[in-house]
Amino acid sequence: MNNALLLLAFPLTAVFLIPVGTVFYKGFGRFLSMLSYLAGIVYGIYLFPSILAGSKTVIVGNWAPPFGINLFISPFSLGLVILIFSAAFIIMVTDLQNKGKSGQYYLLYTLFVMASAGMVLTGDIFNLFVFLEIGGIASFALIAAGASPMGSAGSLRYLIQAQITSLSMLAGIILIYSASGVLNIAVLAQFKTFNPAFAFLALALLLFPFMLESKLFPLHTWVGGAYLGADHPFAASMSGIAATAAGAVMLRIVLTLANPQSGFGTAGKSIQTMLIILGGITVLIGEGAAFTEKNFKKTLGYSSAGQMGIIAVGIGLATKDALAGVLFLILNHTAAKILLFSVAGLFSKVSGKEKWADMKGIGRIYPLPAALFAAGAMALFGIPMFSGFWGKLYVLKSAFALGGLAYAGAGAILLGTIFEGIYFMKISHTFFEKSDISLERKHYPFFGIPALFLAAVLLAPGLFPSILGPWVQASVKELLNPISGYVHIILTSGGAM
Amino acid sequence: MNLISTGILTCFTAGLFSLIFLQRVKKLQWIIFFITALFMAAVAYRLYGSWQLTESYQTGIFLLTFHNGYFGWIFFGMTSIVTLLIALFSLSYNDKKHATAIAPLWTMLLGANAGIFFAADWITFIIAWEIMGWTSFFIIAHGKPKSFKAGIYYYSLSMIGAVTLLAAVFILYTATGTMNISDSIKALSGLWGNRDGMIYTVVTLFAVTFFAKAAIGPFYMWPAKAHAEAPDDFSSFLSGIMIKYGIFGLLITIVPLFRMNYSGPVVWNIPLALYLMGWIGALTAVSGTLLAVRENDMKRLMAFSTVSNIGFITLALSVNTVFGIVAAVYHTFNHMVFKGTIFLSMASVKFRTGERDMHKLGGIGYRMPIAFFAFLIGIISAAGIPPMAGFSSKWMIFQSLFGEKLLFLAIPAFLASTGAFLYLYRGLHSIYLGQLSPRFSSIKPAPPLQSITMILMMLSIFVVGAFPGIFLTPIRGAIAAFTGETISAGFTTISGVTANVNLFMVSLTFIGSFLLVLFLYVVGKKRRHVEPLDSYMSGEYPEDWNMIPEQYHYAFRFYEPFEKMINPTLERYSFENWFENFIYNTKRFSTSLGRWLYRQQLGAFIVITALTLIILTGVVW
Amino acid sequence: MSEMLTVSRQDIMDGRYERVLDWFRSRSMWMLYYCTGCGAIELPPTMTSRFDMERFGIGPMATPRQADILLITGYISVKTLKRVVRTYDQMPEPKWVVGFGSCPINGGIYWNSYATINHLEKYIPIDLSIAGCMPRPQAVLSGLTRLMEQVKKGEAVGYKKYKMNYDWYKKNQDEVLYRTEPVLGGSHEAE
Amino acid sequence: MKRNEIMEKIKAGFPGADAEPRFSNQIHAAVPAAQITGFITYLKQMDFKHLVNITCVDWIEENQFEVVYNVWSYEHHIHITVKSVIDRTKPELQSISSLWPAAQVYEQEIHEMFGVVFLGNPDLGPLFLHNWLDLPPLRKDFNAEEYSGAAYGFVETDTAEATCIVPMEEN
Amino acid sequence: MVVLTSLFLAFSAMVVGLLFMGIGRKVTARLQRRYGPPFWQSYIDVIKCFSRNSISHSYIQDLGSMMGLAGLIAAAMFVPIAGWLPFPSASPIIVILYLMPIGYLGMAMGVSASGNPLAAIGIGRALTLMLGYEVPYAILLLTFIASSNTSSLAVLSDLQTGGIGNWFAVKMPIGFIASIICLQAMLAEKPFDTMIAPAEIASGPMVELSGKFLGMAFLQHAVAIFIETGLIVNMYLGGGATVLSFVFKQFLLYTFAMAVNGIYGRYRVEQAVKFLWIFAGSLAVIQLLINIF
Repeated sequence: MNNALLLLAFPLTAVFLIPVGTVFYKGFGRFLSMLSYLAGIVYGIYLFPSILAGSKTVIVGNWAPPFGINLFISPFSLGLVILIFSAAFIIMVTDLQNKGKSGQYYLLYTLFVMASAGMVLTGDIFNLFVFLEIGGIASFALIAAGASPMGSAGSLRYLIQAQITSLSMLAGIILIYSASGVLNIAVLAQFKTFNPAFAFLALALLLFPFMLESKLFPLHTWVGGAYLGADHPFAASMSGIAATAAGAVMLRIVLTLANPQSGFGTAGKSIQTMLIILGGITVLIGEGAAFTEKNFKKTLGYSSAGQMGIIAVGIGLATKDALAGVLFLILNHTAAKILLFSVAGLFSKVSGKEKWADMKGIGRIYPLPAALFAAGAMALFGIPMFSGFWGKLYVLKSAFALGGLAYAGAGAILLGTIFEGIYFMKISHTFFEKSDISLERKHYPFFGIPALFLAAVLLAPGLFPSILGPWVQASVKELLNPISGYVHIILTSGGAM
Repeated sequence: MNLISTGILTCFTAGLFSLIFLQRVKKLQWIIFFITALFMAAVAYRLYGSWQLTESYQTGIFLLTFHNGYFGWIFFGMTSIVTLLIALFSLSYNDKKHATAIAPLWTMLLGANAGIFFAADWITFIIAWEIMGWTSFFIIAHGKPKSFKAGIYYYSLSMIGAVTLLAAVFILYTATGTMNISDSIKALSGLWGNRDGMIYTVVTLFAVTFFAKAAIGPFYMWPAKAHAEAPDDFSSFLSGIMIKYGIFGLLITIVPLFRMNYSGPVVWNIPLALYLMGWIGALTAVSGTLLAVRENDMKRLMAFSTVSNIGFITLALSVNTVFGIVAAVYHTFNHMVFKGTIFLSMASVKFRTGERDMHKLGGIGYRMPIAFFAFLIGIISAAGIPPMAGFSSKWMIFQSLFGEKLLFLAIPAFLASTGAFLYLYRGLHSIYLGQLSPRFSSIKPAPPLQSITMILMMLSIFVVGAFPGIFLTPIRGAIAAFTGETISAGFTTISGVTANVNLFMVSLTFIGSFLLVLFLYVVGKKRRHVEPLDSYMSGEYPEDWNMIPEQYHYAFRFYEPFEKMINPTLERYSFENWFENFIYNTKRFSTSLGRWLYRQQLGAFIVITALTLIILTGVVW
Repeated sequence: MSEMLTVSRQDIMDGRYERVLDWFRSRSMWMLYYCTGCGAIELPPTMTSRFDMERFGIGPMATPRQADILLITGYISVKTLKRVVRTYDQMPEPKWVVGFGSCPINGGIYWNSYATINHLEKYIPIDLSIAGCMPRPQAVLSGLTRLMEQVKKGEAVGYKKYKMNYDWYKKNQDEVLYRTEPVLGGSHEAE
Repeated sequence: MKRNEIMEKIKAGFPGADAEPRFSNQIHAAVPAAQITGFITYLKQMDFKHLVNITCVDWIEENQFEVVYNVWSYEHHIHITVKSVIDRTKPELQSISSLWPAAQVYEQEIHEMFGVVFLGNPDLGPLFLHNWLDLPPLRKDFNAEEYSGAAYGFVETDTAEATCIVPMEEN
Repeated sequence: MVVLTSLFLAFSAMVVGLLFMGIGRKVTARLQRRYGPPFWQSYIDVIKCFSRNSISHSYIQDLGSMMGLAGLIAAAMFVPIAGWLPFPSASPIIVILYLMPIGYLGMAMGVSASGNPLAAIGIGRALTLMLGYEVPYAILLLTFIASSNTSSLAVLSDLQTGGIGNWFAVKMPIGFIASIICLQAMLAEKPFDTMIAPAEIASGPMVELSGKFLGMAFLQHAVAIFIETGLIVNMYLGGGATVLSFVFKQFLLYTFAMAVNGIYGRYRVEQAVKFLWIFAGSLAVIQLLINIF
């Protein structure tokens, strides 16, 4: 049965129905998109126990791999898809307090979510490209839809860069196809006859758009403008959803496609080294730039870049511990960033200010959001009792164990952590400072409940890391054993649904 | 029964509970804090004796372990008692007018306190350490812009320390394969001679962590800022207890490392690295002293005094003998008590007057006798004058230096020790003696709870001064459990390398002399009491010149001639300026990063360049 | 001058044990010299090697708290009188005042000045006056030895007299220091 | 400038001022009271930067006060004595304390001792005298002897109770 | 018995100290070609002080004065007189050096409580000066630890028995000179009497002391003289075989100090500290280097 396709089918259906429904009821878009995410979550959780027992593949249109398109549902991908849907759902819930968004917005947003989920699930690089394009185009529109006039400018620049990188990915796909004749990841993972230089080139071109999405070093320049332009929910989505998807794809390409046994093996090693270096640099410049930034959204965007740098270092290290750390960090980063952006959105809304430095004393009027902000911030820079701590700890542990270049990566992470800790503490404290700010205190139930939930998500794995244990172990096992954990399952189609 | 984890969990639960639910009832928060402190003291009492108690929890790949060692326990027990006293004081201090919202965080901090001392593995230690870091940051900053500056300075150093700790721990783990604290240090010492470079890296990283926490060496500036700006009752905790975590860290890492299998270069019979540490400690002691002499803010003054004392403790640790370690731990405990007393006394004064600048105070001792005596006893102990407790530990530190013939290190130590008289007297005179300002002429004595706390602490200083065995016996036991060796000392006698002193005898002598003088005093003709303003001013009437007592109080720039002498040196070799430049440049760097590297116009250009580069790499390869 | 109470012989003899101490007091007299006028110039020779006051145990002291003798060396203006009174009040008992030169006795050459007082003993009790303008060091030493004898016998009782007649002294002091109406009438409106 | 030139300048500026040369380097100028501030300002502009002193003479027969200013120039090495006569019954004069801060104290003293009121002086309070209520003591109509007697008692040697020591013979 | 001997020692320290003070005044007088007071003048002065009424500004002043004298008397108990001590102790120099400050601290506290700024200035100078002489003195102490590994006065004086050749003054002349300079500062005699400076700050710490408080201050100074000279006699001059020779050596030291006092002017306090650190300090360091290598 191809019922796992439903994961993508729910949002897709919503996309098609929204234009129709909006004609009758203005809030239909919001309602339906949220319903589709919820359906995705519920269905994903329903599938999860069986997937944990063994990964499965879904063949689209009865064309078996390597020729047809297939989706790969493993603990890793399913877990991340659930994460993406939950993130989207929670962002929508926190956004409930803002009225007046058009049906198109929700259409685009759902498309974006669908594309992100698709990127995680797909087992075909061309299909990946298609999802990337869909997601990319939706993002441009969404950034441009943000209230700020900066939105369109940031969007345009993002569009140009993203298009160039998409084209490069297309070039990579063409190169690979010309050399191998297949586009299926599982097949390519066993393909052994590549020139190493060629393989490196193709891989690099493939990775390019995802490096852009995850704001790695040379491709980070769009962060400021795009985050400034986007409204808070979408900024949270870029940080939470798009980056998560990009991270997942990078993991897939670097570890599965370019596994040591394949023809990409040596190139894969170089790519890993590159990721460590670029990740390290990204941490430094991301956190470094956030250190004195006063604009709230920009600060969080830069911090996001820094976090993705750590994840990139983790991917580059590619050991068991590092990957466990990466998974922890992805979860932590998604949850924390959504939390932070929603607090930022709330505070911007009630105070009418864009800079956190202007929000002195707001935490004395809104103690819960400010406290949750502090909690999210501490989760981000890895204070114990939050999941980020374990993530960072795992990455650092393996970095120090590997030695060599990894020391540099670890050094960058540690240095970045210093910056991050300082500016996040600064912001958190600013909210609690004594000041003569006078605001009327309103209640935002649609903020409080999801935010508390997010805090719980941050706290629970931090206090009891073992609750994520099964998922993490299964995912790491899958990523580190690409042949048994991925290729065989797809090619034999043994686990097909 | 999982006593340790129960205690720690209680702290966090109580803290979170009062943080979330008791925001509006500050008084209740403080009562919960006090009860928690009481509970922790009870835990400490119950834990005594069960030295095999180990509690562990599996989390992911790491095992969190608490172990009730004699060595950790003695620190925990001591801090618990002092914390309990401070908590008692805080109960009274945080009335309607002075209450701060720090109680819940402080309650959590108590848990971190226990965690640090009972951690058996590095992950537990790091967790406790980080929690201690951020809770104390929020407490120090407590919502005031000025405090925030101090707090962020403190937290920056704290972050640096935390990060180097992480690095050190993981290098250590990679090299030894164990996360257990004592095992890993033991295993690391097995590598002396083979991987010296790695060991020195670990030592340096640990040193940065613990030096930053204990304000040793280049990190001497944060106590002045943080102690001064923190809530007054918390200052005594900060100075008495928190700063000792660094010392504890040094004790469990660097000190044992150099005592086992060391085969590197040696200076005056001690390892070169420790000798350097000794000089760092000595210079810290001197610079703390000299800076304290110049200070007019009473809390900053005592913060620098803390720096100076920590320098002494470092000095003793660097001697690398059991005697030195005992001396260091003993001085640590003494410092806990006397600095706690001093800060509580000053908190009491600030409670009544609201002033922190010493030249604006004066004569408070006539109105607040118990606070005055607490301060007096505290500074006598701090100056290392018999018959108070501070003398014996200072004496032991000197003896440990003499024992290893580290005579050149003793010279700055003597300088710092004598300099202590200067700034301590300055505090005594400027705050408590001299002319009483009319603004404070009707202030009331310290409230009963505060007085009781101060009296208890005073008594303990005095009693320990006469019977050093009260502290020394358990310390010797703990050190014996920790290093396997011990030193000889009686209950009233402390033995040194060059001479032994019977402190009970010293106390008795002093009391006897005092009685003799009291006899002389009674024999002498009767005294007449006059007002403080009725003093010799060349026959002038102060009221003719509209002189108020405040103007007649000599306190501002008290050691002007001496300051003139030392100022050029201090200003020239100031780490503070260096740090300020560093921070300034970091900020500039950060701003330019934001401005240039995130410049959007650059984006497409960079993308294309990167693409081209990658393609070129591929083609050339 | 109204009736003044004087210290009787009986009063002196009653302090029997004080007599023993009086010997010590007489052998160790520390002076505070209030150098109001020109007389101070005669003190250096009195102290230094020619006459050497210290052989009697008499020496200079810096503050009234430490001093036994208040030595008034010259004329006293009204302003100075105020300070002299305060200084005298600040000295602990027993204390003695020595008027030095003519001015404290009767105003000396300033007898008709509007600014200087004429009789110091109206304001504080003088135990001993050394006449002369200026008295020479020999006279000073002679006077001080005479004071030593008086102290030894317990006869130098100015401070007791001051205590007993405090109201009288206080009235005289206030009359000069805190005048409320013009002395000669016909006040002058300055402003 | 030579003395003659200064004289000429004074005559040119203030025809009412009666300037005469005296000794080798002095000028003696009598100025009407109304012009005193202007005249001294004029002198100061001519580099007479040093106010030596201000004093006052009580001409009781003429019923006049004569206020005397001495100024000196470091440039010309000339000393000018400026005199101004005011009525004794209503002694008022413009202050020059704005020209020299030091003049304030001189004027305060003259006010205390003679009762001359300097208009524009910020402080004419008591300076040297203690609680003075009588006539200003340096006026000619003030009887110091009578005052001394009344205030401090007449000199009668036999009222001194204290022992007087007759100087011993020199050894 | 111990109590009695201690009392005896306390009184004898005061008596000897006062005697030295009297003789010192005589010496100064003779240097200035005066006759000078009788040598028992100091006893008269002290008794007179106690016979006078006194003035106190607050209870702290009383307490401080008492603490001042008590601290020094307690310190005196640890100075061996010709090898004799009231009760057995090793008499370590550090204990004495740190017991004396309680006296000074008490004194300082007492005079501070009087509220007179001149007293505070004087104390400030005294403490600054203390910083000046304690450091060289401590280095001198280190020279003994370097050479004979003891800081006990009793042991040190034992080491010097058997003739002048064994005296440390002969063996370590440089250190001895430094100690003499320090002694001058410890006694607060010229050129290091800036803390008293009667004409400038009206005798500094003693400005408000009267009657018995002044008497106690005198006694304190007397005991201090006894201790400080006693320290040097034990450290450098062989300690003395009998009490008489011990006191005689003390007397010589004090007379020398008074002679210097008689002919010198006064340093400002920072000059004094610089002088002590540069001259006494470097001499002591030289001695330390000699002893170590």
